[in-house]
Amino acid sequence: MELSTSILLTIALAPLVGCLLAGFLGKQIGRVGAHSVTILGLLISCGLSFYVLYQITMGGAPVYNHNIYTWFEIGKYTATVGFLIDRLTAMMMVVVTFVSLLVHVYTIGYMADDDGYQRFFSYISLFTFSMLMLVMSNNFLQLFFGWEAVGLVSYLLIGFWYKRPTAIFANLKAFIVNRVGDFGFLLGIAAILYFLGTLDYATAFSAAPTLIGKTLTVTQSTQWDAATVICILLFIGAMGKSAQVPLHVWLPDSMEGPTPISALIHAATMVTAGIFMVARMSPLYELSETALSFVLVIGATGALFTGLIGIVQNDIKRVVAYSTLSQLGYMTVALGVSAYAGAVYHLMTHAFFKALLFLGAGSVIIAMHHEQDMRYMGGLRKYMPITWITMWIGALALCGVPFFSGFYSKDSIIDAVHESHRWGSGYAYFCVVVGAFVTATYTFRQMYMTFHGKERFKVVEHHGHHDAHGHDDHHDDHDHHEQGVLHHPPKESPWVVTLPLILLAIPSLFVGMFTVKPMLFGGWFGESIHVQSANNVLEEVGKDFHSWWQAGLDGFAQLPFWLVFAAFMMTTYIYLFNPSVADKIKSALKPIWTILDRKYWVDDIYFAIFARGGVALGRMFWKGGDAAVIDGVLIDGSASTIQRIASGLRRVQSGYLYHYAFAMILGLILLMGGYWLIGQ
Amino acid sequence: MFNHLLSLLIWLPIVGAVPVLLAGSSRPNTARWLSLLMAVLTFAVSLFLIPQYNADAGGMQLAESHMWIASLNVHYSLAVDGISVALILLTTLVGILVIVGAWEVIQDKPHQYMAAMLVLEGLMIGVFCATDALLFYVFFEAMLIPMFILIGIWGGPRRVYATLKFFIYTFLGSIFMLIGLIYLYLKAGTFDLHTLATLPLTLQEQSWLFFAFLIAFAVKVPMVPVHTWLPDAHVEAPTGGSVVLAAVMLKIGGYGFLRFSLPITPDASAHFAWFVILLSLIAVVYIGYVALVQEDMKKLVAYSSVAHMGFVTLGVFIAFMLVRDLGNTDAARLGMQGAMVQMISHGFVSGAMFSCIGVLYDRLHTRLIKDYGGVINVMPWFGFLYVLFAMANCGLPGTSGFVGEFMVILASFSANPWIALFAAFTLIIGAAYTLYLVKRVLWGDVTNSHVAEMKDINGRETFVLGVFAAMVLFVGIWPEPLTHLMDSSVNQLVQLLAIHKV
Amino acid sequence: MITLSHYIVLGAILFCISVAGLFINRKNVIVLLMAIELMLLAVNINFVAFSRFNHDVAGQVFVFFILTVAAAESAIGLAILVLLFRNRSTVNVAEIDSMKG
Amino acid sequence: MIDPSVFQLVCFYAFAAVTVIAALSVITLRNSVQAVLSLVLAFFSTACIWMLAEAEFLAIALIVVYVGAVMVLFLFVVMMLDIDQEKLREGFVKYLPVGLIVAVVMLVEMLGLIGVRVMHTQTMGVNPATAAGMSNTAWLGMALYTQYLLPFEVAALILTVGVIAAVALTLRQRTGVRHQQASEQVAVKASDRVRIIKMAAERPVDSQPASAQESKS
Repeated sequence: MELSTSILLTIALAPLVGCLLAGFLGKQIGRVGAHSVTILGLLISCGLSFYVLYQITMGGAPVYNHNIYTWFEIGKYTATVGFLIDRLTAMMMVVVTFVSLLVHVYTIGYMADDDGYQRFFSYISLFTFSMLMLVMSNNFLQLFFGWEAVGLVSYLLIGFWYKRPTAIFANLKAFIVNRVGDFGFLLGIAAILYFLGTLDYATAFSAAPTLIGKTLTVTQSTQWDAATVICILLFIGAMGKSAQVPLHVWLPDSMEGPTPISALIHAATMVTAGIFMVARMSPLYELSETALSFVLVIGATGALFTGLIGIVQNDIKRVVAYSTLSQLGYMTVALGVSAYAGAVYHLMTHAFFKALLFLGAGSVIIAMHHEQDMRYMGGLRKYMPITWITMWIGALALCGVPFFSGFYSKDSIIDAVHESHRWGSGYAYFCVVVGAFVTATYTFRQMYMTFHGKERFKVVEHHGHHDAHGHDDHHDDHDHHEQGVLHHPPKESPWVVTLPLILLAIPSLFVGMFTVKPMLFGGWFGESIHVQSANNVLEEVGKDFHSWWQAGLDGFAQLPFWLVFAAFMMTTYIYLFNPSVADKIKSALKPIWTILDRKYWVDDIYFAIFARGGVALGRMFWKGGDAAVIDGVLIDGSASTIQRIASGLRRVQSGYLYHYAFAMILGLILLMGGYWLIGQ
Repeated sequence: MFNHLLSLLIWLPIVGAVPVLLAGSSRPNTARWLSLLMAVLTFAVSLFLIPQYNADAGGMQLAESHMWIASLNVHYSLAVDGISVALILLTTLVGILVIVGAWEVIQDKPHQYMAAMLVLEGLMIGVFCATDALLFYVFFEAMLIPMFILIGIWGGPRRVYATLKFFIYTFLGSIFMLIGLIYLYLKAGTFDLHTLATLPLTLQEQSWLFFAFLIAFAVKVPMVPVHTWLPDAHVEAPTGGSVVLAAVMLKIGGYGFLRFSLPITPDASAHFAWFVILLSLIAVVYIGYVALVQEDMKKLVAYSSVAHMGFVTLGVFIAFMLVRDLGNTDAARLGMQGAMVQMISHGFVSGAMFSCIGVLYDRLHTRLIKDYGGVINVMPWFGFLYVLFAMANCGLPGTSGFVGEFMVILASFSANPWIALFAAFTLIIGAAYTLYLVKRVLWGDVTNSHVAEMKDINGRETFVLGVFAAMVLFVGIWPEPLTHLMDSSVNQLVQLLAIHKV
Repeated sequence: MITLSHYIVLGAILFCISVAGLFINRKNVIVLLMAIELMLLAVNINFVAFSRFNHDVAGQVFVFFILTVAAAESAIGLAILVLLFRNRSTVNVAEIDSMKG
Repeated sequence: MIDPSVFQLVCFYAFAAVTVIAALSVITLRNSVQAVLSLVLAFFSTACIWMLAEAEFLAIALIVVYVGAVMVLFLFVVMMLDIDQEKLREGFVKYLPVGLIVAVVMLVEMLGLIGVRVMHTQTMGVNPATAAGMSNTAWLGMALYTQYLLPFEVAALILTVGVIAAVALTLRQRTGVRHQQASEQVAVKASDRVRIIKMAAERPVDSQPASAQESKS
C-alpha cells in the first residue's frame, strides 16, 4: 500500500505546530500547556513514524518519492520540496522521533524550574521538525534546509542559557564551525547541479554513473575527478555537522546547552546527520575510492584521538561528548570502508545508548544540583539506583560488551575495517581497535568516579534557606556556589526523568540482538544503500555470521573484548581500589596529559588563527583599506586636494575690488598680448 | 485607470506629498495619517500590477508614452517587466513600513519628513518604470534630493559630512552615465532604451560606455571600492532613510546594470565581466572581514549590505560568462534570477535589520555595540525577530536571504568553481559577523542599567518588523511566485546577452 | 587732415590713463568713479569716430545710450558712496572688506 | 589763408593735448575738487573734438548732461563729504610704477593691435548727416525714434530706475521726527477712536449675579 502524503506531512508538521504553539502562545498556555502540545505533536509524529516503518518493512509499501511543491523552476533547473521514504529514512524517522519524544518527557523533569520552559519545548520541537525535514528529504535543497535548520536550533539551544558568557561563546563557535562545513556542502551541491543537472536524489543517483571519467578543471593544467570532488565537498559538510576532525571543536563546547539537548542533538540525531547523508549518497561515494579513503582516514583519526581526550576530562558531560566524537569517528570509518549499513546501524544503536548516557548524566547533574565536575561526585549509586543501573547498561553498550547493542554495531565495524583493503584501512584498523580500549577506559572511569568509590561531596543542610537555593536559579549562582557542597543529599530523579532512561535502556540492551542480522547482513536497507560488490566488506563479514547468540559468544574470544576487559581491570584498580595511582600516572605522564588536556591545542590554534586572525584581518582591511586608502586617499584625499587648491585660489578672491580690477586688466593685457603675438 | 497605472503609481505619492506638507508642523497627526493613507493607496494601486502584468508573456508591458521634450526627442515613456514589478511592489511595501516606522520617532517637522518619504517613493517607482534613458536619468538624480534632505535634516551628528559624501559620490558617478547617454543620443537620435539596445556599437565604443555606466551604477550598488559612502550615509541617516536606502535605493544600481550595461553594451560587458566578478568577490570576502570588526551596528549592517549586493552583481555578470563562454543559458538564468531574488530579499532583510537598529536606537540613543548587551532579557519578542533577521542576513535556508545566494552560488559553480568557492565564503564570514553582532547585542546578561530599562517592542514596531518577517519567511519558504513573476523577463534578458553587437 | 587713427589713438591714450588712474588711486572711490567716467569717455570717442568715419548712425546712437547709462550709473554710484560714507565714515576701499572671505 | 584741414588738425592736437593733460591731472591731483574740475575740462575738450567730427548733438549733450549734471553731482558729493584726503593718497607712489607700466604696456598693445597705420589712410569724407540732407541732430533723432525706439525707451526706464534708486538709497529715516501719515489718516475708522461699552447704571451689589448677567447678555 502506497504511503499517503498526508501522513508524512503530519509527521513532519506535528512537531512544528507544537513548536509554534509553545513558542508564540507560551505565556497563554502555560508550562503544562507547552509541554502537552509539544509532546502530543511528538506522540503523533512518533506513532506515525512507527506506522511508516511498519508499512515499509512489513506492509510492503513501495518507496515513496513525491514532490510536495515547487521551490523554483528556472530553465532546466528545478528545486522542489518533497519526501523520499525508504527503509533508511523510515529507520531514521523512528530514531529521531523516538529519542526526541523521550527527551521531551525527560525535559519536563530536567527543566522543571527553568524560566525558559516553554521556549525550550518550542526549540526542541522545532529541532525535531528540522531533523525530519532533513531525513525525509528527496532532494539536496531540502537536505540543505534541514541541515542548516538543525544547525540553527543547535545554535539556539547551546545558547539557551544566554546569560552565561561561555554558552553564548559556544553557540557562536558551533554555528560558525558548522558553517565551515556547510560551505563545503553547498559547493558539493553546486557541483552536483553542475555535473548532473538536478537536485533530485533519484535523478541524481540514477545519473551518477555518468560521472565516471568526468573531470573538473581546477586550473589550466589540473583536472580533478568529478565524483571525488563532489564526495569530498559533501563530506566537508558532514565533517562540520558530525564533528569530524578537524571541525570537531564545537561539539565539546556545545555541552554548555541543557543536557536534554546534548542527548538529543549532540549525541543521538543532529550530529549523525552527516553519517546519514553519506549513507544516503552511497551511490555517489561508491564512485570514488579517493573520497572514501579520505573519509576513512578522517574518521579513524577522530575515533582514536578524540577518545583519548575523553580520558582526562573531569566534566561528566564532556566525557560523554568526547565519547560521541569518538563514536562518530567509528561511524565515519564504517562509511569509509563502504560499510554504510554498519555506519547507519551504529548510528541507531549509538542514538539509544548515547542518549541514555547523556540523560543519565543529566539525571546525575540534577541530583548534584547542577554540579558537573566528577571530582565532586562518587558513591552516588546508593542515592539513585535507577540512574546507576541504566547508565551501566549504556556504558556497557558503549564499550561493546557482547550481547549489548553497541557490541553488534561496533564489532561489525571493526571486522569490516579488517576486511577492507582500501588505502588507509590499516591505519583505520589500528585506530578503531585501540579506540575500543580507550572507549572502555574513559567510560569505566566515568562510571567509577560518578557512582562508585568514596563520596567526594559534603552535604550541609540549610533549613529555611533551601528554597532560594533550589536549582531553579542554577545558572545564576552556579558559579558562586561552593563546589562539592550540597545543601541536601542527592536523591533519585522524578519519574519523568527515569522513565526515559528505562525506555532507552531497553533498546540499548536488546535492539542489537534482534536487528543485527537483517539490518547488517540481511540487506534490509535494500535500494536505499548502494554498495559496489567489490567494496562490499559487510558481505565478507557476514559470511562468518550465523546468529546473534553465536556472534555474542564469539565476541568474548576476540581482541576488542580483551582490550575492553583490560581497560576494565585497569580502571577498576585505579579508580575503585587505589585512587592515588591516578594522580601518580598523571604526574608521570605530564607531557601527554598536557597534550590531551589542551585538546592537542586545536582550539587554541583555531582561536588564534581564525578568530583573532579574522578580527585582525578585518581591522586591517577596515582601517587600512577602507579608512586609509579608499576614504583617506581617494575620497577625502581628492576632497582635501581640491580644498587645498581652493584655499589657494580663495586668497585671490580677496573681496577687494581693486584686486578684481587688477586681475581683469591683467587678463585683458595678457589677452591682447597673446592676440597680438598670434597676429604677428 | 489601467492605461495609466504606472503614471498613477509614480505621481500618486508625489502629489500626495503636497497635502501632507500643507498639513504643517502644527498638525503632525494629520500629516502622519495623510501620508500613511497615501502610502497605503500607492501600495494598493501597485497590487493591481500583479493581475495586470502577464508574467508568462514577459517583456515590457503596461507601456505609456508621451512626447516630453520634442526638441530633444525625449519621451515620457513608461513600461514594466517582471523585474520592475517585483521591485515596485518592494518599494511600495517598504514605503508603508517606513512611514509607520517613523510615526512617533520623528517629532521634528514630521510633515516634511513624511512628504520627503512620499516623494522619494514616487521617484523610485519612476526609476523602475522609465523606459526612456533621459527620463530614467531624471528620476535617478531627482531621487537624491529627498534622500539628501532626509539625511541632512533628520540625520545624526555627522550628517553634513555624510550627506555631502553621499551626494557627491552618487552625483559624480551619474555624471559619467549622463555623458554616456549623450553620446548614445548623438549616435541614435533618441533616448529610447529599446532603440538604444539595438544600436550597433563597436567594441571600443561599448567599452567606454560600459565603464561610464559601471561607475554610475557601481556607486549606487555600491561595489568595492566605491562603497565608502554607504556606511557613513547609513550611520547618519534616520532609520527610515536607512531602510529606504538599503531596501530600495541600492537596488537601483543593480537594476541599472540590467537596463543599461546589459542590453546596450553586451559585448563590452562580456569582455569585462571578469572585472565586475572580481570586484563582487572582493565585496563578499573583503567587506565581510571589514564588517566583522565594526563597532557601530548600522555600519556593520551597511557593510553587510555591500557584501550582499556583491551577489547581485556577481549573479548578473556570471550570466555573461555562462552564456558567452560556456553556452549554458539555463545556468545563466539561474544566476540572473538569483541576483534578482537577492535584490528583493536584501530589500526585506536589510530593511528589517535597519528597522531593528532603529528600535534599539529609539530606546538608548546609541548605535554602538558596546552600549548594548543582554537585550534579549528585557526585549524577548524583539530578540526573536532580530535573530530571525540575523539568520536571514547570514543566508539560512527557509529565509529569503538564502534563495538568491544559493542560486548565484549554484550558477557560478557552473562558470568556475573558484568563483563559487569565494562566493560561498559568505556562508562563513556572513555568519561570523552577523552572529557576532547578535552575540554582543542580544545575548549575555544585562550589561548596564540603561539596557535594563528597555521596553519590548510596541504594536507599531511589531507591525513593521512582523511584515518584514512575513516577507522574509514567505520568500524563503516558497520563492516560486517571485521567480515566476520575473522568470520570463530574466529569460529575455539572457537571450539579449547572447546577441553580439560586433 | 584728421584721420581715424587720430581719434583712436586719443581714445587709447585716455583709456590707458584711466587704467593707470585705477591703479594709483586704488583707495579713493571718488577718483575711481571718475576714472571710470574717463574710460567711458574714451570709448565714446571711439564710437563717435567710427560713426563719423564709417558713415553709420549706430555709433552715435550708442554713445547716446552710453551717456544715459553712465549718468544713471554715476548717480547710483554716488548714492552708494554717500550711503557708505554715512555708515562707515570712509570712502577708503581698503576698509570696505566685509565681503572678504 | 590756412588750409581748413590743417586748421582742423591743429585744433585736434590742441584739444587732444588739453584732454590728455586734464585726464592726467584727474588721476594725479591730490585735491578731489580739483580732480573733478579737471575731469570737467577733459569732458569739455572732448566735446570740442567731437565737434571736429561733426557730432554736434553729442558734443552739446556731453557738456549739458555730463558737465552740467553729472559733474556737478560729483562736485557736490565731494564737497559735501568730509573726506580725509591724506589717507586716501596712501600707496600713491607705491603703485605709480605698476600703474605706469600697465598703462604703457596696454597702450602699446592696443595701438599695435588696432593697426594705426591702416586707419591713418582713412579720411573723414562727407558728413553722413549732410549727405542725408539734414542736421546732425535730426539725423540722430531719425535713427533714435524709429529704428532704436525700444532701446531708447529702455534707456529712459533705466534712468528713471536710477533716479529712484539713488533717492531710495540716500533717503534717511530719522528717528524722533514727527511725520504725517496721510494713508493712516484716511484709513481711520470710528471704532479705532471711540470704544463704546455698556455698563450698568449702578454699581452691582455683589459680583456673582453681575457676572451671570453679563454672560447672559
